[in-house]
Amino acid sequence: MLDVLYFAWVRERIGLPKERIETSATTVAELVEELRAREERYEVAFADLSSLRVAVDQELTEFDAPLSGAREVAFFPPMTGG
Amino acid sequence: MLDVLYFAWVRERIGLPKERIETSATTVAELVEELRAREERYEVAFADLSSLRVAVDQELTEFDAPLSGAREVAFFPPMTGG
Amino acid sequence: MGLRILVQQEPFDFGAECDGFAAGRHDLGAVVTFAGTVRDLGGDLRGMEIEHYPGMTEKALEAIAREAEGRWDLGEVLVIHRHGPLAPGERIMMVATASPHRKDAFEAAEFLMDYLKSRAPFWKKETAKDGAAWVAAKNEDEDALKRW
Amino acid sequence: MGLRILVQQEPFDFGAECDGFAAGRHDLGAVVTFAGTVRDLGGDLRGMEIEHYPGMTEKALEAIAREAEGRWDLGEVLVIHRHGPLAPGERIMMVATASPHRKDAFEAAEFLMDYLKSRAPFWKKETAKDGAAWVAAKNEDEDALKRW
Repeated sequence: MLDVLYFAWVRERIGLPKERIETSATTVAELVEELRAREERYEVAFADLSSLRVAVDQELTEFDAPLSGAREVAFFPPMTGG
Repeated sequence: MLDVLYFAWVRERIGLPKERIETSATTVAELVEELRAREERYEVAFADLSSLRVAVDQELTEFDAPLSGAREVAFFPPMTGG
Repeated sequence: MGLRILVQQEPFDFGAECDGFAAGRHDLGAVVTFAGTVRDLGGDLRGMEIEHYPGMTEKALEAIAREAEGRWDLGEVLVIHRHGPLAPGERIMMVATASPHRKDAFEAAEFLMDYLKSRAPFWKKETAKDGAAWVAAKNEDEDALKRW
Repeated sequence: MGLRILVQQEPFDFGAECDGFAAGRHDLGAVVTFAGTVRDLGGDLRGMEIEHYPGMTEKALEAIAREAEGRWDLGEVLVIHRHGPLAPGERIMMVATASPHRKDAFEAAEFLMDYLKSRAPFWKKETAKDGAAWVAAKNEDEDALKRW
């Protein structure tokens, strides 16, 4: 089981901040493919990966990162703090 | 008549902060030569011009600057504010 | 190095933080602070909402501060960043650095800001007269990281 | 550009100055401040005396600030510099810059400090246990000007 979190407009497009997912994906990219295949709102949210960032277990990483042992994956747009 | 001002260790070596001088010097360098010829304390203060700075009428300048029309010349070490 | 990181919804007192920062540290001659406020250029901004990623935010800020500590001679570092709703002109965040050397204090503060902008999980949404929109990241903010 | 320059013997309230600086200017999102304090590395400093050149000091500081105004997008600039006797840990001076852009605020503040160090007529004399001595200018301070 994996906690998947969404922030900012990714959260708004998907319509929820967090969900628990049963997955056999071994990389972030595989997880994204699974989510996109689910429903149109995921398809819309993940349409352009270059406009998204991903963190695995609260560390920024790349879409080809492995998911082995991961407990939490978060998707969000580029940060705009400061 | 020219007001000549001294600051920091230049002031201490010469022993006064300010004096009025009657001079026919046409450049700062000529004024320095006149002062050095006066007394040993001036000779000591002006021994190494590379360790001194000069301002004419409250603007930093060089030792070859002209004195025509100047009312105030100041000699001091490199600044150390901040 | 003394490190204090605050991620909070409440306002903070910029003046009091500046005043108290590195107080009593007579070995640190240089203090640099940066404060960011909710900017309203056109005069039609109603407010801003800042979302963040609780848990990751503090870790990311600490990692950025530790990186700065490794690069510059720093005695104290402070980072405060708010989330939630903010009004135009309100202070969003601040960083402060204290060092024996002014160059270190300046560079570390600018480094902290550049990394915080693009690597700490905060997102701004502005509400104006004609609706709300997420602030887009700027290419220049990503480019700013290349300097370091 | 709003410009405020104070050359004074009295202490100033760093926190209050930070707090009030560019207050109410909703167009300026970025504020950078620098404060310099009397540093006491070894613990045997008794105090410092700062001499300056009344008349020239204010002109030199204004010229430096006007130069910064021409180079960066600045909405407000503040420079405060004390003279006379100061104790270890006391604040000697501060600068503050406010801009719509953080890079402008940072660069202008660092520029002001670099020029103030070597071009504004202040001289520091330190008194320690074993006597008093004028602080020597550092080559690195003169070199810092080459960046601009």
